[in-house]
Amino acid sequence: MTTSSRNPILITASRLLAPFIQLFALYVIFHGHYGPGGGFQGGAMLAASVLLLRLSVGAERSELKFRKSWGTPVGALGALIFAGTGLLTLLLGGRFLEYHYLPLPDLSRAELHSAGILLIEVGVGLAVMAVLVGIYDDIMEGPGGD
Amino acid sequence: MYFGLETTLGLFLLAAALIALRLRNLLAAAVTLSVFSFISALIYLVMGAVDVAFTEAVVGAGITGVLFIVVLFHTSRRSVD
Amino acid sequence: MNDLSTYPSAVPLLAILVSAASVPLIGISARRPNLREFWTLLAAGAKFALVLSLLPSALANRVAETRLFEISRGIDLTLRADAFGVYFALIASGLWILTSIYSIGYVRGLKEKHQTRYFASFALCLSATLGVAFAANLLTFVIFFEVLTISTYPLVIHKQTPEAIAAGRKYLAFTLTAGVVLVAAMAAMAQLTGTLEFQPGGLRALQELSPVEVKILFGMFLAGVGVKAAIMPLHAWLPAAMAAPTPVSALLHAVAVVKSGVFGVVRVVGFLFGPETLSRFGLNEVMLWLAGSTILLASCLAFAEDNLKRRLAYSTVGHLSYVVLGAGLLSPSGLIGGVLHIANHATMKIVLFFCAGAIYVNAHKEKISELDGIGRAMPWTMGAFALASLGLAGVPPVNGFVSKWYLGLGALEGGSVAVVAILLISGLLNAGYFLPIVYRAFFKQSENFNSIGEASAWMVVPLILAACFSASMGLMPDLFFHFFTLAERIAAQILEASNP
Amino acid sequence: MGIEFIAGHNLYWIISLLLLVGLYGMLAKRNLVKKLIGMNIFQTAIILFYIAGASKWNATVPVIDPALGSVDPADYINPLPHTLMLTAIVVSVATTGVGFALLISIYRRYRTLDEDTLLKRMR
Amino acid sequence: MIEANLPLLVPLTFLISALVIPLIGLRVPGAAYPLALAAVLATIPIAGFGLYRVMDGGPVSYTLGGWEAPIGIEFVLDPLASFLTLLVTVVSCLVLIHARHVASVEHPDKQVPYYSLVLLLLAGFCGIMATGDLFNLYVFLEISSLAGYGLVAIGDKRSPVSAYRYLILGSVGTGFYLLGTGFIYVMSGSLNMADVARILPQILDQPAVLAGLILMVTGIGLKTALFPLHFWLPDAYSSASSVSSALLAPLGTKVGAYVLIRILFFVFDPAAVEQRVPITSVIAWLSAGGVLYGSLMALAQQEFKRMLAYSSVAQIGYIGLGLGMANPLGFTGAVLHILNHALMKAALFLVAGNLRVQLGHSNIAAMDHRLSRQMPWSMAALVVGALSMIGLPPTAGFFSKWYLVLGGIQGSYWVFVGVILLGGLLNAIYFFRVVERVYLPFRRGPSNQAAPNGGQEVVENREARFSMLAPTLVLAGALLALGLASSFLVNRVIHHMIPAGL
Amino acid sequence: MRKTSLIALVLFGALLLYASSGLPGHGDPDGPSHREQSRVGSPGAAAHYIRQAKGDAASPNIVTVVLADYRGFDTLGETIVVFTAGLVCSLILRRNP
Repeated sequence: MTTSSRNPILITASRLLAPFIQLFALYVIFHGHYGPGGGFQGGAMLAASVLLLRLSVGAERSELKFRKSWGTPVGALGALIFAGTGLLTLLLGGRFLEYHYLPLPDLSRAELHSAGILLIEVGVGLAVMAVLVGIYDDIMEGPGGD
Repeated sequence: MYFGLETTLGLFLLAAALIALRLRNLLAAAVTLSVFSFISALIYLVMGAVDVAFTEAVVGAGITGVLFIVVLFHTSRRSVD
Repeated sequence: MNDLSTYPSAVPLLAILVSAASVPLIGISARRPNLREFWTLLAAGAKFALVLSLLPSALANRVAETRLFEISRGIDLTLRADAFGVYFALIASGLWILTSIYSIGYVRGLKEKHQTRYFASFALCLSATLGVAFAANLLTFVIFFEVLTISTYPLVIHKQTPEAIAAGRKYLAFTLTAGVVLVAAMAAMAQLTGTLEFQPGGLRALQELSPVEVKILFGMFLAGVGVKAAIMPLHAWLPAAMAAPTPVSALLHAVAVVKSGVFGVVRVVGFLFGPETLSRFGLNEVMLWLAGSTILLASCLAFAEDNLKRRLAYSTVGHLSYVVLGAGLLSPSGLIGGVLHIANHATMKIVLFFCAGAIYVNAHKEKISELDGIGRAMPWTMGAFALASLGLAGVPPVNGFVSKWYLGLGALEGGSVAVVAILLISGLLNAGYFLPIVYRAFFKQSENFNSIGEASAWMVVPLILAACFSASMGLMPDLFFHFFTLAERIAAQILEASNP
Repeated sequence: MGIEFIAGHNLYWIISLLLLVGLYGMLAKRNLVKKLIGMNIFQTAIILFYIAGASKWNATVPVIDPALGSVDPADYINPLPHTLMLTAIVVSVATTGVGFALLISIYRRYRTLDEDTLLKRMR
Repeated sequence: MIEANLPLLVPLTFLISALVIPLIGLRVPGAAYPLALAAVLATIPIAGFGLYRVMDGGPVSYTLGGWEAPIGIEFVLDPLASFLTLLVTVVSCLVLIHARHVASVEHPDKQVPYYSLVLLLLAGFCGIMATGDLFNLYVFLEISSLAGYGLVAIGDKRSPVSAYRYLILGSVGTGFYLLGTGFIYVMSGSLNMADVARILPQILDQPAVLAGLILMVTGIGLKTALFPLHFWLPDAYSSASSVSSALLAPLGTKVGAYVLIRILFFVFDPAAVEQRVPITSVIAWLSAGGVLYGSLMALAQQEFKRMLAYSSVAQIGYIGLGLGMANPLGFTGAVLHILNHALMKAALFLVAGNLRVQLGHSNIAAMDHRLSRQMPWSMAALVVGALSMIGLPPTAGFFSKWYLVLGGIQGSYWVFVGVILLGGLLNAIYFFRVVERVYLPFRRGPSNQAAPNGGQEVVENREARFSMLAPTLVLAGALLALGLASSFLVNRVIHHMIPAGL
Repeated sequence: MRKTSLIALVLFGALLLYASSGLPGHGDPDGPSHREQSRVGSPGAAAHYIRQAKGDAASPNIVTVVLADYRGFDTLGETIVVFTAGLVCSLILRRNP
């Protein structure tokens, strides 16, 4: 069976809705500093928007937004941004994830930490989005026997 | 921190859990699980855990629910118990 | 006489390693039998020479010691060539030379398969036996004891017949269980006394334990080493293991396995528990009873066997218990007799097994009832057989007489007339089950063996050598290797240390 | 057992019941999807326990409110369990995802998700 | 640089290389294996250096993000952790060398995610070893568990079912652990192990604390497959692919045992706990049951890997016995047995892998004596592994049992001593069965028509290739060498691990 | 299986009931995990977070700061868990990953 319906209203609606969800998701990621939200929630919402497109438009056409084979590599990239931030501070003489060793000029210690948090939230968001979409794609691989 | 509210929601939660486990129609069970997640998110909210509530709402009611339904479409929808 | 001095020396270790080192060489030259047998003989010769070089210092009460490294808290892997160890090692390595030569004739005569495995296991087996001989503490002893168990297994199942495989299972079942009991006993010993070192005259710390503890401990030890020594309820593997090729039986019964067992019994009695502890708790009585009943029962069972090798096996069960008996007497002469009997029985029994093997190779007969008249076809072989039979029965010119004589003396010293009676009766029984074979061989007429002659020189020469050796040992017990002096030393070490 | 004790602990009892329900679902249900549902209930109950342990009377959400002036720990709910539970939720989603993948894989091979039928077909 | 971050480096190396593999694998799928092997090879010297440093200068602590211990997460490398980290890296290195050919035969087109998962599994293991924080341990536990489910799911036809059962029970286990941690946190207010260990003596009488301990031990017991909680193990290990089972069987349960040690002996004080809840005694008695049950079940198996899996249940029982005795000698025996069993099981599972690749099966009933000439070296390794499992000197297996027996006698646990020895004999029976079948011809049964060309059959050489044989033989050799070196290990290494409370 | 799981459930329930009697009341502000100092004088993490979070990372949302800074390594682990799950799914389900 295929979950993509070919209802034009649905397609249009989801196409219209998706950018807004994505915008909101980005807001959630970056707003994590001030209110509820953060990388994980934002990433999950981003994934939800992609899933919305996949569900309504069908995987073939919505692949333009996020390719099927990207799941794990982009997930790895997201996690690598996180781990790389830690590694950077480690290489610059600090402990792992000791953000005030980040090489950003003209920032106070607290601001450096804030920047570090932002950096890793982006990484988390990317990873979560990619992986959740990847899991969905894997499940949708179809019921062929093996 | 509302004592009565928490307990009431907790009882709802318990009921949702039992229903989700009892329903033979797995699709209905999956939807009930989403409801369960949503109620639990409400309880987190009542207890002041806004971040957790937000996450649970996005994940439990959103992603997990969608995945559950997709999986059920790919497999069988009925359960013997 | 009793003040032992130790000096560091690598010779005990080398003596063990030389045959282990020959294993890979034997394995490599699997396709070239002559080279392979050359390695075996070379290792055997080298081993014997090494052990022999330890003899003078052992006689001078100087003990060569190889202290390797710690293997458990406070316990080193230590090899110590004391008088008893050198004594046993001499027997083992000396007879290995004879067995090797004989084996070559035997396996080639029968065109056996898996000859490489056979010689390799043999070499490994001898390494383990020397390890048992030189072990300076219980843990080292147990390690080599278990290696011996495993390395003997391929020899027992060598023929790979269902019978041999069943025998192998039985062998492993008995010896592995015994090993487990021994390990438990050893662990208990370590916890209770804090040491596992062998000491002439036994460990003092044992005397402070409660009687129950000592008795249980001794029972476990006796069971642990008693399986290999084939003390009566634990002997069943030995006749079954007769499925092995004859040189293996010769090795098992005369040298390596069973002798390691009785060697272990004497070690435990003399160097772990000590005469004083044993007599205080009345444990030597138990040993006497067990040994005495084993001697009589085994002799009776030997009567009933028609298979030559199985009859020899039951005879072995009986004769091993002579050694146990000697150890249990706890008197100087008894100990000398028991210890001497290790060597004497080894030489005599190996002759008998060599004979049985020669008969099998040439005439393909295993049953005693089929041996009528074989003495004329194989006079040398059967002559040696007769000599060794007489020895085992305790007839004077052969060395069996000497050890029995001392055992009898020991029994009289201890005032136990029952033991003397047992010795006499068993001597008669021995004569009773061996001499009919000799009689059949020489005096009964049969047409069976007209076409065959003497076995190949590879087999006859070692056989005659061993027979001559045991005869000369009977005339002059101290002749070649000072066995008698060594036995005296051992008895003195054990007894004097406990009665200072 | 005073009323205060009941008031302070009734949520724990509900959580205990939820844990039991979840565990029952995981162990006793014969349908593999039901087991997964049970697992979700079980994990939610654990999360609920942590969150309940974090709560404080008369305290506000753990977002610093400048209007409150000084920062007194008594004014804010314990943030640590919340953080831990964010992680736990994510872990639970991940586990569920793996469970889904296995479900699909099992269904592809055996065409059933019922444990009894499955055991029969595996022979 | 390396020294300052020592506790973190091994898990971090695994993590980062696990993340890099899918990225590079997108372009060059063939790079997955070399990268994974390189990562494992790189960690061995680090882990070795870590052990050296810890032995030299005592435990090394590392604060992540520079936040001091109860505030932030702490990594602690103590003798036990560094020793087991080294063990994990060495064993996994050998298994990975072995895996090169095996994995390309058993799941050829899945190299990239497979090796990435292997590294994640190892990262989880090493993280568990190094962390000093109860919740962080849970996170690493989940990483290794999830990777473990994935690795088990790749195998024969029934592997997803075993993996699913493993997942459900594993989730129960980690859930219990998380709940127990919750109880401890609510009662003590801290998640740092050292901190909790300091607070606990004052609150040990609280029911919630004891319940937390019981929950944690039960949960970890499930992951460790401690006896009555073992039921997922035989299916999971026997249906997983050769590489997966060779990785999981020696290491997975050992890591569980490590966590048990960490919690029972380092966070809690066993003597104080024992006065309130007889938890160590219960573990010991259950383990004793596990030794007998596992051995008897192994006796009944017809499939080599399944037999090994049940034998694992029994061997974990030995470790549990040593821990349950709660005395230094028993503890020494348990730690030594963790080491020995990891090596023995790795060697035996590698042999099983060789059999699977070369013969296509590992069914005991279908083996015959030709195997000993077709695969002489593999079979020799099998014999050495079997001797060690039985516990015959001078192999390594003897010495761990020796210490266990000593511990049992020291504490007058006569039943346990009996069980340890009896277990050894049962081991002898079921391994001997295989060895006998492989080396000796059996004339009875339907397989009578062997030797078609008149008795002198031609045996072709089917020995595994060098990359598979070498690790197998190295492990077998290690079993012999470690037996002789065991005293060195006990005096120099394990002696320092014995917790102060014993 | 039925009987054993019933026994397991009963035992588990009894354990939870036993444990709940000793837990601090729900919402009790004096619970050990809320204190500024533990019984042995080590700093209480939660109180420290509430006091220091804003100053340490210029962010009012304490949970975010704890998540990404104080206990950032946990979050790395969490991301890895998610990544692992994705990897497992593609390993199991993808035909040619």
